[in-house]
Amino acid sequence: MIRKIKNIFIEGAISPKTIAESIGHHQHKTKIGAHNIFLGQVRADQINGKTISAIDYSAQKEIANQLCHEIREAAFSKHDLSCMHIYHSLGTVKAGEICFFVFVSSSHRPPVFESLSEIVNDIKEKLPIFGKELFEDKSHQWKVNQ
Amino acid sequence: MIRKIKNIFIEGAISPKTIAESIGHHQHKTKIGAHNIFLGQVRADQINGKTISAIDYSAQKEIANQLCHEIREAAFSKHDLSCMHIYHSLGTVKAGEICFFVFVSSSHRPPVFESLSEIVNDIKEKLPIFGKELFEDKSHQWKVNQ
Amino acid sequence: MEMKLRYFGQLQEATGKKEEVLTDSFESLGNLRNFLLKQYPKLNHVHFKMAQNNKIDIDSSPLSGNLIDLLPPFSGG
Amino acid sequence: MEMKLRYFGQLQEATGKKEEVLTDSFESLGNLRNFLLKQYPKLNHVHFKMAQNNKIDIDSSPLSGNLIDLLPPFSGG
Repeated sequence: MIRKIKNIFIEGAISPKTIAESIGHHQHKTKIGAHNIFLGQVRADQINGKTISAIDYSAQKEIANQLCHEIREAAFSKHDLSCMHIYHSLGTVKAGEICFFVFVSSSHRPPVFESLSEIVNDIKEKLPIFGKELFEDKSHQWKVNQ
Repeated sequence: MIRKIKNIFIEGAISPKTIAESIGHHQHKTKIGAHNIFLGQVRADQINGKTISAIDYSAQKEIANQLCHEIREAAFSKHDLSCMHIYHSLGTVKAGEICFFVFVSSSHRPPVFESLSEIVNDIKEKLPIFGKELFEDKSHQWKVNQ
Repeated sequence: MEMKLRYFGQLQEATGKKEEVLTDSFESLGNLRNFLLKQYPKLNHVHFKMAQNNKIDIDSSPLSGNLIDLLPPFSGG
Repeated sequence: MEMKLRYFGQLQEATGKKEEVLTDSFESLGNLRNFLLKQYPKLNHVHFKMAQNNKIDIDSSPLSGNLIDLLPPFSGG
């Protein structure tokens, strides 16, 4: 099966409503028995007495979508997955809001548990996405992934 | 910290709206950076030409809630988790609907990935919950976990 | 001593009962199990655990509870 | 040959530019990197990858693209 390259980017935060709709769309897929969802949420970290109020995300979208496509295809080859949905925010996402959503489904548990952390870690490591951490006093620093 | 024994049981299916509300309640917990959610969905398995249309769940609730409490406390001791929410359906859940919801959150990724599958597997193995698989022709069989 | 027995899941079909009250006394949970297996031969076809007073317990334990639950294989999730 | 350079994330601050068009020619991506490090000394403080024509590429590759992206450390998620 050849799958199209999808656009993973959503402007602004990913709302709980969007996530609920995505879950609801699987009700007619009655071969699915297990879903596993990862959500990244913006933390209000304190750094030298200043608090992060939001992250402003940008990306090289063409490359990010292409690499995400490759990560997706590799996961489908390796694991017995029914479907996979990946979204990442662009622009401003406030502390407490969700910026990253990875959703895998399968008939049974093992494939969703085995695949999800791999996919999440690969995306964070390989996709050219850049987070600018905004402090409450309007200063900023550039996010560093550990 | 001594936590109260919670009631994990919900009558009927767990709706995407309930899941969205649960996610939304974490927006003010701005030390959280990572959520991981497992959802169990009822499959319309075909057995000898008959299709499962629903599962009717029952449980020894006192024991199940007590054992779930122990699983929860063990996970909090072992992993650096901010919060944990566990729900399981009782009564009839139709194929395609969600019957099991486990939600863990932490500042960072590793604790949520490490803990979620353990918690899910423990619950399925240890809690006295019983699934009666209902076929479309009104006959039934008793669910067996693998 | 009176004790209430509750049958869960498929054990309700094997016994034809949801619950019953027994007045016999048994030394251990295992003795009660053997009594029930004779009473309800269909129970021989299903593995089941026993609990007393809301705690799953082993067959060698003295029977001291007045609430006994028979629990067939677990299949939550 | 004309090529468009785009600067992402903190590299926009290091160069003071979002993008620019160069007409110089360079044999390899590495040669272009060295040119830019001299042009914008602040780039020395940030590790960055380069991409040509929407593919991340290594410094030893011949420079053949007309769209060059400079990508600072990734921090998605």
